[in-house]
Amino acid sequence: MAEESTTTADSVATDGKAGTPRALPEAEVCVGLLETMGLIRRFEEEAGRQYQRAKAGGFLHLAIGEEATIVGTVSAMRESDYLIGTYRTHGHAIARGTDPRNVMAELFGREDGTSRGRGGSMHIFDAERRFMGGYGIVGGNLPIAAGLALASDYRGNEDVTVCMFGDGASNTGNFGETMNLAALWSLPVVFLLENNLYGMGTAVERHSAVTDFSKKAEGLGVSGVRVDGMDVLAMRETVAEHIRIAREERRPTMVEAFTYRYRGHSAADPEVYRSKEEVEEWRKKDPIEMFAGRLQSEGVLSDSDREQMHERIEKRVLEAVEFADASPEPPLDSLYENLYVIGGQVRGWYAVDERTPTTHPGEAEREFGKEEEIHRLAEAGAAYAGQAAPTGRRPDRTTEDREAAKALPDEEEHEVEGP
Amino acid sequence: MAEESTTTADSVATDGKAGTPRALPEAEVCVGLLETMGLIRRFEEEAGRQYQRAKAGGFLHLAIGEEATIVGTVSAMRESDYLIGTYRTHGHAIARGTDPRNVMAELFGREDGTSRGRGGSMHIFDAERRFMGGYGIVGGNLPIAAGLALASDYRGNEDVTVCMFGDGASNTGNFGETMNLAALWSLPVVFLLENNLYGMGTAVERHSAVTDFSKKAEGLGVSGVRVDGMDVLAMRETVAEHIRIAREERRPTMVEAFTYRYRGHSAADPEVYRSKEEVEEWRKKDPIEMFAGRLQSEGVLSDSDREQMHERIEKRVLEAVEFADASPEPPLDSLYENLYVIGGQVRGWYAVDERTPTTHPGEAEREFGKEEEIHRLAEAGAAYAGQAAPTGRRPDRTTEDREAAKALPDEEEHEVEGP
Amino acid sequence: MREALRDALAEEMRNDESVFVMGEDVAVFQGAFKVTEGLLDEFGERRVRDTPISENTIVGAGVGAAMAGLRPVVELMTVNFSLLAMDQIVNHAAAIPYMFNGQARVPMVVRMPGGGGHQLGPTHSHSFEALYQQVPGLLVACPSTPADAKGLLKAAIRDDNPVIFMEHETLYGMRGEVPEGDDHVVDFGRAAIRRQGSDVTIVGILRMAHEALKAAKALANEHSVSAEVIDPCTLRPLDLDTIVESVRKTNRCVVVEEGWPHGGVGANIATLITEQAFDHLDAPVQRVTGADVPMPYAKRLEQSAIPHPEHVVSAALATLEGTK
Amino acid sequence: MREALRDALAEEMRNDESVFVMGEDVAVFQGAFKVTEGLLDEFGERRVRDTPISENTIVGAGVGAAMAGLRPVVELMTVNFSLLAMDQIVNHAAAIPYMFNGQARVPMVVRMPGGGGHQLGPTHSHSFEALYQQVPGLLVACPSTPADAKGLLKAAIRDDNPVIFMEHETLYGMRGEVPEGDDHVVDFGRAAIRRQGSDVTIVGILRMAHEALKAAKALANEHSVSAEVIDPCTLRPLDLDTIVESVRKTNRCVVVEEGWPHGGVGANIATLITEQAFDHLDAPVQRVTGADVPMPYAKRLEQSAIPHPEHVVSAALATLEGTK
Ligand SMILES: Cc1ncc(C[n+]2csc(CCOP(=O)(O)OP(=O)(O)O)c2C)c(N)n1
Ligand SMILES: Cc1ncc(C[n+]2csc(CCOP(=O)(O)OP(=O)(O)O)c2C)c(N)n1
Ligand SMILES: [Mg+2]
Ligand SMILES: [Mg+2]
Repeated sequence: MAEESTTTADSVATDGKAGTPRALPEAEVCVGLLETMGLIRRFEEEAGRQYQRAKAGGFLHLAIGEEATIVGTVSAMRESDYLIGTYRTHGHAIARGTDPRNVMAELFGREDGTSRGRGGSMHIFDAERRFMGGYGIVGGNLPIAAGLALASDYRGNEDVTVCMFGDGASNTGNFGETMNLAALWSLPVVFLLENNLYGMGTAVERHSAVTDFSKKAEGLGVSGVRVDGMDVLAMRETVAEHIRIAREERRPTMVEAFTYRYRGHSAADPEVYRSKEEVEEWRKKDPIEMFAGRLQSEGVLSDSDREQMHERIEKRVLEAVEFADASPEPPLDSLYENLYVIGGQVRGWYAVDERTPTTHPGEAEREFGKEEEIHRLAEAGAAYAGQAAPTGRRPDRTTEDREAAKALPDEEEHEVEGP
Repeated sequence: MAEESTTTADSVATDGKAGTPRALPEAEVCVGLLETMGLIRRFEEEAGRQYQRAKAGGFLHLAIGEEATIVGTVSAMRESDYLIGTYRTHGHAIARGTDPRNVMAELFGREDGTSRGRGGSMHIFDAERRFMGGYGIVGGNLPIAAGLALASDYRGNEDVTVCMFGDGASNTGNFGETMNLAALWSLPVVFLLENNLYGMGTAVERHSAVTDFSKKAEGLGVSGVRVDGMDVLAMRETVAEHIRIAREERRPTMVEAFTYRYRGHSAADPEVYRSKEEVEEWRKKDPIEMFAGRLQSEGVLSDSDREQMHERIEKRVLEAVEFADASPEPPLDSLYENLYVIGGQVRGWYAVDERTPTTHPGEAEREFGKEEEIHRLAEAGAAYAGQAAPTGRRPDRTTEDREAAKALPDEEEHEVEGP
Repeated sequence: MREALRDALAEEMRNDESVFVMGEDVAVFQGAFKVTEGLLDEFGERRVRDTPISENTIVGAGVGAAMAGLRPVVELMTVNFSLLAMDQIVNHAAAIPYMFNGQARVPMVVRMPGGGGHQLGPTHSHSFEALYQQVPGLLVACPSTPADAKGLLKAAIRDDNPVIFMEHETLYGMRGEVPEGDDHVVDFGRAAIRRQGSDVTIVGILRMAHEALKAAKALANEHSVSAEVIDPCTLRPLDLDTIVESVRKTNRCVVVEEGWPHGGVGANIATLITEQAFDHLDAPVQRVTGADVPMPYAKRLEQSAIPHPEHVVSAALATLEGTK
Repeated sequence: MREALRDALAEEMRNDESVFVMGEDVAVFQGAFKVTEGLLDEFGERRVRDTPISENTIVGAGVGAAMAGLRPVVELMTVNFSLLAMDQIVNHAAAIPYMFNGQARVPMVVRMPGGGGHQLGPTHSHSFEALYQQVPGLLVACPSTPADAKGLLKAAIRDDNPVIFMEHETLYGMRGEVPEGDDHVVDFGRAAIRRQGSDVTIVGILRMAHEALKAAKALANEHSVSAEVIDPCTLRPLDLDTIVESVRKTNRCVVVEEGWPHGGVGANIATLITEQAFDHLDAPVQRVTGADVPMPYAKRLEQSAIPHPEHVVSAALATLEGTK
């Protein structure tokens, strides 16, 4: 069923306006778009660096190369609209206006992080800016997006939900279920498929029988278009139109952004599934360079303007790192905070393991459950976070490995006794 | 997104051959098709009657009205092909050649039932005839069908899998996932969608944004056609062609059979969601009457032939009831049989509740775990099956209610003591 | 009990415009078990919504709507199908308030009819209280009387946490006193002592709360054993205090559940009791559970796989061995 | 351990043409955790299959292929995503052999890497042994050493029952002796005594088996307490005999698991022990479990939510209180 190979930069289909370059919006809009893309790019490069320094842990999924898709989309949204994404959403939050300092602090797992260190890179959230999260489960955000849109529909207000997800997510059960529900109920949502040609290490032709994703959505009742995700103006214009359809015509649509990630799927992906040449080819149509070039050639942006922009960006990103570094780690006794809304129903944690700050009343009688002991043990556990450099580290391996290595007890302790 | 209303008998789209009546196959094939449809019809009418007599329990989903879809499809299959269906598959098993006596015995929950009384009406199975089951979870059989087809593909043999499911199942996550996988891997499977216009009490337009189901599958990579499911020859011919495609061209396809169930979703569905007129209209194109009429008008079947056929069918169905009635109930100590394949890995049940025939060795020391006690308790429990007629029965309610009522303790015992 | 649940839904929908109901066949069909009967007529299609057969997405849509401030009451036709929604329930509904540090709340209720006794066979007879009791972030209710069903459902709808609301299919037809009106709200985390006793404590949930009571009567009449019967009403939070207090008095306990034995509700409560009141126990806490098999269809087999008063009596006597 | 698992897969694939591997990124990408590295090269696309992100359908396709006589080894990238496949695992794989009275078998293995310690946060750090231990019809393996991992995986692939095969992500890099060759098959249902002791029995699974050993050493060195350490190796079947026998000797027990406390592996084993050896227990069986929260991301918070030797020592001493 797969159509023509879609893994080359020039084979990109568009929304029809290819070639004919769009007229530029007002200067400061253009500059704003460029600066936001640049900020996200630089932020993520730095995040990668900090990750290598083990300042950030877990997985790190960078969207470097996809900035036009992110910024073009978000620039077409109102503040009151909802945005929801995946585990690759540092840029999405920043584009929505979240302070890079708080995003970096989340990567560092600190008090001032967007989720106070609970969520990490995969689970960024900013209620104030209606960035409804970062989700680690592929496809998990689709039904939630339908629910957000349902709320707007239920209240009869103008808020539109934009749901961003990947090509690989189109194979999850949630995709079919959610497209059908959104179409059946005419929900005001725009499904923005970030087609970066791979689901982890699997190329679109190898994971989806139909690789023209707007066709895939159409069969389920949601019409769509494909647009050049490397062209920030094309993204902005196309998404604006589809948001209008959601807001005014009250029906869901899909926009397939044809884009590319330069980096590996996560921080230490050896990238055996694609060639250096392919990556190079895509870098030639870099969304930031291309747009900056045009702004400069059309006189919207002078060399010194760009210079200053670089400096502003550099400053903000370095400030973000400093800020994150200075932010305290979450206190251990905050472990159970926000697990439940405490009230008439839930008057305590009712947890029974001995690390519970507020143990079940009944526990009181257990010598063992005494407060000091609880805190001593919490500290003892947390101390393992300070472990020395991992043994058996394999730089050519995936993140998972490196983390695994870190978490390993040392050699000797591994000689398991027994029969 | 929904196309023209599809809930009227005459609005049925077809595979294009509408009007032009197909040439009849050889006489005994025709007679065979008619007799099998008649047998299934009569069998299910009787099953309904036995259910009202509480000879059969649980839910009872009858396919009366859908016989042409079932028989036409199965008649196009080889013995070595796999068939898999839903919880509405008495007819599917019978069409595959399963003895109606064993199907009836399963409904009665007896030793001679197709699943020895373990599965019941929703879980008929016949390994010998490659009827791979009866599944109670809507959409649950779709991935399994892909797996059966994968096995044929893996072995490189000619076996084709035919997977039958409903219009409502097309909204499950499994539908999208399975269509994509089957298309991606070019699996030899025919997806046979039994579109009877309702998922339980919800009309297709109210549950599926796209009601032309072959379009729905096409977007996922599986091409399909719609065919008149009330026309046994159209079904037979169309399915034969699609099985050929699977067998020879090695790719999956979908056939949407446009059909109708005369009875409620399950035994006691009040059918508030559709009109008597609608049902009547569909009965006019009854698959059995229409086909019988044609066979008689074309001289393939004489009145006396049909008379004899009726008698043969009547005899087999009544024999089935007698047989089921005479079949013993499964012994209580067979409770754990076939839960596991016992061997080097599993040497016992390792169950810990006191009704376990082979309790864990450690249990031996528990006075409480003694064999006699176990059997006494098993008998005590089973005795509740003999309860008198239910109180608070509501004939206008659903099966679930009636069963609920049966299982209810009597009035007085419901005065719950306490604050 | 059916009517009590329906009244709870109707009352809360009248009180609060943000409360709505969605699920498979809850509207036009009036609900597979008729719990939502009449709601469509009173509240219309906007607030009583039939959904496609898409369990994970129905629950997920509930999560999203709840995050946006609505109060969805999702009906999964039976608990068996909730396995298709486990990802949205566990990885999303339960985790979201915590992983986003309270920036989002999920005031959603997911109703799940379940249990055996109808000869529905291996795919339609599960009891999954034990699965959901494990999950931090969820509240879990398992009412056994019409009054509790109404009061707990109203509390669940008003609560800001995601709630798994278990209903036993064989109790829908049950009759019983139900306090009228709005203020009948039953708090979570408070067990009900159904019967006072001094020799042994019997803890039972859902349908098993009734079997426990019958057993208590039999114990009194036939064995002159005085059993105290406790219905936890909710498993998360669990009112362990009331249970432990009772056991400290009776020194013996039996926990009855319909679900599977390994890692079940009984195992959890037995362990908690033993941890908290070890020195007060004269015998190990006994469990009476469903048989360790998928529920068979045949009527006698099915009944033999479900706990009945005889089993509870037998277990209670086991805790008293030697003493009487 | 990674290599041990890979060898088990490769050996069984060489032995038996009907064994094949499928899962997300198991082929070209060589596996998210590199367990399947090199298999594509040796066995080709037919037997090492990359799948779309469709957990329920991947497992369901495994069920179907197994029913048709193949021996699929399905990899779910992590246990967290197995919630999306719960329906095929519980309502289908586990139920089919029983509900069709043995006419169909499901000789399938589903591998699931899991556990915390990598700062993967609330959606990627679960331990779900406790969910699967509940389900009749399944076998559940949870190896803690490379040797057991290889032997149990080979046994799982050869077994005719559906097997849930748990792997702990932090143990993949672990080194250890692994017997060569085909006949190294480790039977299910046989616990391993990792260390002999007389004062207290410590039961631990997966990574916690190692924490238990460290605790035993600390108990010996710092508290002169002699702890016996047992690794059940499989939870279904569970070798309760070996555990109970040990407790009858030591009269005290601690169960360590990484999962959530309510209804967990610890609750189950503690209850079974208490039922079987109540009169031998000098103290309630203590449990050490993961904290009752979705796993937080921040490193110190995460580590404080995971059991460590100190917790086990503390729990072991609690069982000895008064006696020493
Ligand atoms: C349900 C689920 N299955 C598998 C994974 C592991 N995983 C994380 S990202 C990913 C690939 C997703 O690809 P795509 O949807 O194209 O998004 P992209 O990473 O390319 O932005 C996979 C398989 C997951 N997180 N969730
Ligand atoms: C996953 C799941 N959800 C809900 C149900 C309850 N249920 C049983 S049949 C049915 C309707 C199915 O409709 P359709 O697929 O059209 O098949 P039909 O009954 O019309 O043959 C529903 C909702 C179920 N068995 N499984
Ligand atoms: Mg992608
Ligand atoms: Mg239907």
